[in-house]
Amino acid sequence: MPENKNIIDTLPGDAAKAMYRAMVTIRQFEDTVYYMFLEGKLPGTVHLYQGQEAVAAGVCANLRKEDVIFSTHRADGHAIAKGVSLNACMAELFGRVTGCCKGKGGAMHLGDIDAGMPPAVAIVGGGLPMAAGCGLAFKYRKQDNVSIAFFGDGAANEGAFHETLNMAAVWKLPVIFVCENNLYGASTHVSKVMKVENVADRASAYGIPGVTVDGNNVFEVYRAAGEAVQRARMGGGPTLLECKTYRRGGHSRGDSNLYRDKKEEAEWLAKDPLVLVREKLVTGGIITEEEIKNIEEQVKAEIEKAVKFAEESPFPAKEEIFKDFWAD
Amino acid sequence: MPENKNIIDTLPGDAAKAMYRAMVTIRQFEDTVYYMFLEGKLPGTVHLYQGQEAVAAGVCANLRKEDVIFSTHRADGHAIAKGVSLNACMAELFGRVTGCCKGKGGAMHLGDIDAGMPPAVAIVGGGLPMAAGCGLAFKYRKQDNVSIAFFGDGAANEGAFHETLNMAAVWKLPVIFVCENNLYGASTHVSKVMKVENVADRASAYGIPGVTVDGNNVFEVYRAAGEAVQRARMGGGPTLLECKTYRRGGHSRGDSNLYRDKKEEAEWLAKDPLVLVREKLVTGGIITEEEIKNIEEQVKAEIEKAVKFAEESPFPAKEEIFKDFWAD
Amino acid sequence: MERLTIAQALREGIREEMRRDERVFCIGEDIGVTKGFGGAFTVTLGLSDEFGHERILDTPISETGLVGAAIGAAMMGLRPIADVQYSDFLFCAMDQVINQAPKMRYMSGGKITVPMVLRAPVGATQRGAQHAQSVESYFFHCPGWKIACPSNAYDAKGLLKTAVRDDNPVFIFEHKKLYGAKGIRKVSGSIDASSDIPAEEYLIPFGQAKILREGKDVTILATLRMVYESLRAAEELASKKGISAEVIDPRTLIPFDYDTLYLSVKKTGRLVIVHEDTMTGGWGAEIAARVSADIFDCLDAPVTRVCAPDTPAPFSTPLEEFFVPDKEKIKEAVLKKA
Amino acid sequence: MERLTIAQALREGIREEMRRDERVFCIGEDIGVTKGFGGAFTVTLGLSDEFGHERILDTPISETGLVGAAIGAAMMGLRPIADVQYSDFLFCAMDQVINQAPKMRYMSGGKITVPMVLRAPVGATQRGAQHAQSVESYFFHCPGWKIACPSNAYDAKGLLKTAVRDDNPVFIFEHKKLYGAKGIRKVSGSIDASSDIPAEEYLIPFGQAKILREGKDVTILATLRMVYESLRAAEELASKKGISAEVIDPRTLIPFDYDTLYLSVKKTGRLVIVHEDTMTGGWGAEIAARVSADIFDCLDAPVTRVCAPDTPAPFSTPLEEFFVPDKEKIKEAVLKKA
Ligand SMILES: Cc1ncc(C[n+]2csc(CCOP(=O)(O)OP(=O)(O)O)c2C)c(N)n1
Ligand SMILES: Cc1ncc(C[n+]2csc(CCOP(=O)(O)OP(=O)(O)O)c2C)c(N)n1
Ligand SMILES: [Mg+2]
Ligand SMILES: [Mg+2]
Repeated sequence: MPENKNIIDTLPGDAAKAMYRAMVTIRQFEDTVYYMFLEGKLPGTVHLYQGQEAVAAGVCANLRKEDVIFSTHRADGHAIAKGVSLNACMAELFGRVTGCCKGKGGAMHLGDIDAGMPPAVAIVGGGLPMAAGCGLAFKYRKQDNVSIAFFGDGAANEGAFHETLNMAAVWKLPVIFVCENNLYGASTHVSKVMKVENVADRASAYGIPGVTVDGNNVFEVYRAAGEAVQRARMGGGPTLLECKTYRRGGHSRGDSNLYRDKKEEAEWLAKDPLVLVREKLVTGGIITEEEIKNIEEQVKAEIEKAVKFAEESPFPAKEEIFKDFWAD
Repeated sequence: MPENKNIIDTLPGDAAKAMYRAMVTIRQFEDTVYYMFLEGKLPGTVHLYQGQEAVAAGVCANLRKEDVIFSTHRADGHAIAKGVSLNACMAELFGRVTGCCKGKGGAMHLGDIDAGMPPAVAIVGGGLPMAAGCGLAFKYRKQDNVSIAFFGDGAANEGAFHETLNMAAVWKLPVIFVCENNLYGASTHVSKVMKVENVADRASAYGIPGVTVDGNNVFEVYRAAGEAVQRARMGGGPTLLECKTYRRGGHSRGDSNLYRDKKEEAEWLAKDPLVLVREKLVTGGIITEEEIKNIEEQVKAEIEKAVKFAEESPFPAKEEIFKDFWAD
Repeated sequence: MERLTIAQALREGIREEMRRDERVFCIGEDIGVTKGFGGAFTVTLGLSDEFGHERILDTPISETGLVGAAIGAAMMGLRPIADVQYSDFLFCAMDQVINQAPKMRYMSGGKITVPMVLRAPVGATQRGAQHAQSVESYFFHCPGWKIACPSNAYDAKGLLKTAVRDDNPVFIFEHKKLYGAKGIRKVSGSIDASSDIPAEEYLIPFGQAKILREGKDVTILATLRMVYESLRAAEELASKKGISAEVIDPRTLIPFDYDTLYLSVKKTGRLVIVHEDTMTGGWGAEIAARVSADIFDCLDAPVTRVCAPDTPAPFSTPLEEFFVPDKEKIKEAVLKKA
Repeated sequence: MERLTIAQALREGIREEMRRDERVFCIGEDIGVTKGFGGAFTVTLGLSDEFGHERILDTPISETGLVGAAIGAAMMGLRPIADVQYSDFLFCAMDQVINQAPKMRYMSGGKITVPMVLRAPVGATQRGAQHAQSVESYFFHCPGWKIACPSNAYDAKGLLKTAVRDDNPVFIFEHKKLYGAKGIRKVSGSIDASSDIPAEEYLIPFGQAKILREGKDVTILATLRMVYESLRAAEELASKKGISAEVIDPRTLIPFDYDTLYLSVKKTGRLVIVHEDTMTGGWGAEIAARVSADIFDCLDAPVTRVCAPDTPAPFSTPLEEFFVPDKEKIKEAVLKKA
């Protein structure tokens, strides 16, 4: 994974700052969600995104509003990066009627099609075929939009992965398959369930480009995703883009990662994508310490607002259970 | 696909003759079945194996009775090569109670576990996971047997293919995945549904050996399968073995292959595996013209006997419908 | 007016909808191959000549992939007509069919629609247990799918066109022995289900049962091929036993026209439900349970069901014939309770 | 005698069977990872320490693969206990579950057996539509599976051990809110379903319902979590309304103990069926249909069902609480017909 030294220089400062801000927002959002969850304010479970922020931010910085992303059980980062409202996300986690799915979807189904994100799919691998269908629709209508399928290393062993990549390849669909390889599917290390080193090595089975990048480096992700998006928009078909990254927290809820190798953990936790990006932006003179502080404070305020919004929002009324079901 | 000039020499003459005999049996069996089908004597449909005889014969010549094969809708050749009784096969096609599945399985589910072949699986790709499970059982019990999964090019696009090859690879199961690439899945040419040239190219996605051979050359199949079987028996794990071949007849029933390119068809039909093997055996001095004639006549008699057996066998009684269902 | 088989009528229905609406397209295995079969039962035969291969889209043998692609395309505003060659293969796509398509709108809080049609042939045709199932009941149980099951060409076309225009996912279960496919794709034991198809366009609303034969002594509710067995049974009951049976084809299972059924049962006091699917947990159980609960007092006898026995489908001809309900078994059921 | 939760009782049952019979092994995702969870609900926690990773086999996230592997291994004489983390994921393995496992013996003419156990957690736990389904009815409809659904630790252990020794494929549906998992795997809203487990070995035969509470005015049939709601409803009906309700837990759905149920309904004249699954086409419909047909004359009132509404499971807590049947709805159903 050679680092492109120039990416920050060639990147418009605004874009870099926007990515940074997205990452900060995700981090703070997730920290807050975890706190809320421990406080017993959130129902069900959470699958948090701390540590993987560079992937969502780097990929989505290449997207237009009309491009569409498909997400997973670990949806918060994708939703935020794609521009789903923080208020609506937070309210959904709280199960309120003001949530992006009116409280009917929940933590594993965040999404807002108006922001280019249908409800996240909590069946591992289950979102991929639909992402291809979305790409098919773009191609059918001759739109130069792209469809993004986010998924994990674990999902790469599902049959749906295989069928979808093959279909997308054969039909040259404008789909980017973004594998967030955080080395674990729940508690299972990737090396126990896959003999190849990289998920991207599987691209060759479908005759499409496969790229592996440092998923903790937002600029690398941004560039690689940009190339893939560009190719897809031009009719060049799909790409399998693997971003190597790491969860800072547990798989879900109170998981404390006991099954993780401590050396591996220490190494990866040292590579915090937020620290990395901040360093590079400051060193590169793109951003000042003061701007950083400002962004952090603005984001903090936004998230506090979102929590307030969620907490003050009503739960759906019981009759709501029968609504939004049949279309007519 | 370089041909190993020595294979015939190193092969015991008996083994070569046995393979030849198996191929002749399959060809005559299938020709007869087709005739019976056109005569209206067989219910349902048929998926015939003419043209692919070298695959079943070449693979199964490496197997012991206790090794197990999993087959598909196109099952006759596999059943015969594995040693399921001709009488029982034919009777099954006729739906008689003397059939290898007592008339309950049928043409797409031929098999006899006593000969190392469970009922063929008519769901494309559906047999692969069970073949892995069989390999798992061998490994679990530390037996040096192998499990063979026969399947088509079309099946290589099913999710079950992907999940199974990955599992078998990770667990180093003694399974040989034998893809009979006859260039078509029903009416669909492989090039329309797969961007890679060879199905075996997909082996790299699982970190296992992938081999492509001329599936119309029984000696090549025999050798490649032998290597894979040997590796599997020794604990070396699975192999994806692709045999390039061609159906001489239609996909099923009255299909007349109108969708096939005539040049492609002519080229492949010229490479009749039976003609090829006969030539080589005669040239190599393994077999005489007379022996060939003898074999053909013996086989003819056997198949006539099988037809007679089937036709004279009774249909199952109606009460049979409730039997052989629950085990107790 | 033209006499068409179900396969032809479906083809004309698809053609009309594809001409009318550019968003409509077909996706499936072997459906548009040049000089191919036009799908397993000729329904899409020739359509790629008119619409091209982008709108009659052949897929790899990847049921999860193709059904999921249809769902995704539908979510983005296209109106796919997907098909699997035999309904048994739906189980290969079941996550998409159960967990995704029928839940996506609800999970989105009503923001998304999934206007897709999924066609699937059912019924036993001497091909053994994996090509014989009548699978309607599995989907009948899953909230979110509408389900049509036409028994004749007229209904097939009208229901298909309605399905294509519906904003919900709709299943169309078609019976292999009713297609009327000719030539090499003909299925033995086929029944003539052709109809006179009007030249003018027509649609058939969902949830409207059809009374195929009026009667006063017993109501027989049946779908697909069982409609024909029921009609034959009714004729023989009338001519030989003086029993007047009313035969009702619900045409759609979801929504289900309880009104028409209840009116009939209130008149006859008796109900026999017939489906080719196995009995336990089949859709007939739901109808029987509802009738028994909702119009309990109008029943002169318990509701009876005539269904396949609870086993896999056997291959052998006499066994399969015994497996599939027929007019004799229907007559028996009527006579037993009469 | 030891007080165990369902998760613990299942673990002990598995441990005993694995000690007894070398052919028994477990296969699933995250079931044996060192320092891991012991499966999604701790059932296999610690077992790999005793039996090693070959017998507590962790798999890739490949439901078709792992269920198919279990089937293949079972066909070859092993006795796998497979699990999927949530029953919703069964749909990813559905071809193997519907087309293969329950048909293989029949298709072989009785030569093959498929002695496998498939464990699957059901029930809504505030995780949205794809982690909430009670899927028993899909498999209830498929001939070839036996189905157990234990509501307490005693039954869980006894039924599991019977399942392992059965030569047919057996489903065990376990309710997430009944496991009694502690610590980080605890599910909120859990109910205490623990039991005193005898030190001696015991098995519970399939097809034997348990009368949990005797009564004479109405019979309530319920499984899994609904057993507890029914018992509470029965208590309140007794104390507040003077209605004496008999509560029956069938413990297995296939085979189903019609004898015990019919005896009860003959006594009470009334039946309320409760399941957490959605109503239409649920297993309750079959029971209602049979009761209504078989003991038609013994019913003083139509059979009533209390089930989830026919929608996907909503996420929001008050909606989910409304979605899942509870004692209030059961009481209402009893009172309505009383
Ligand atoms: C089909 C299916 N199987 C299993 C699960 C349970 N499950 C939820 S997340 C998860 C791990 C997923 O791993 P990966 O794809 O790497 O994503 P990550 O959680 O690491 O982001 C599992 C097994 C599921 N939701 N769906
Ligand atoms: C899951 C599934 N999808 C579709 C079919 C219908 N079908 C039967 S054979 C066949 C073609 C299979 O092609 P291939 O795997 O190449 O095997 P071949 O027929 O060439 O031997 C198809 C599509 C099926 N039986 N199962
Ligand atoms: Mg992961
Ligand atoms: Mg083929």
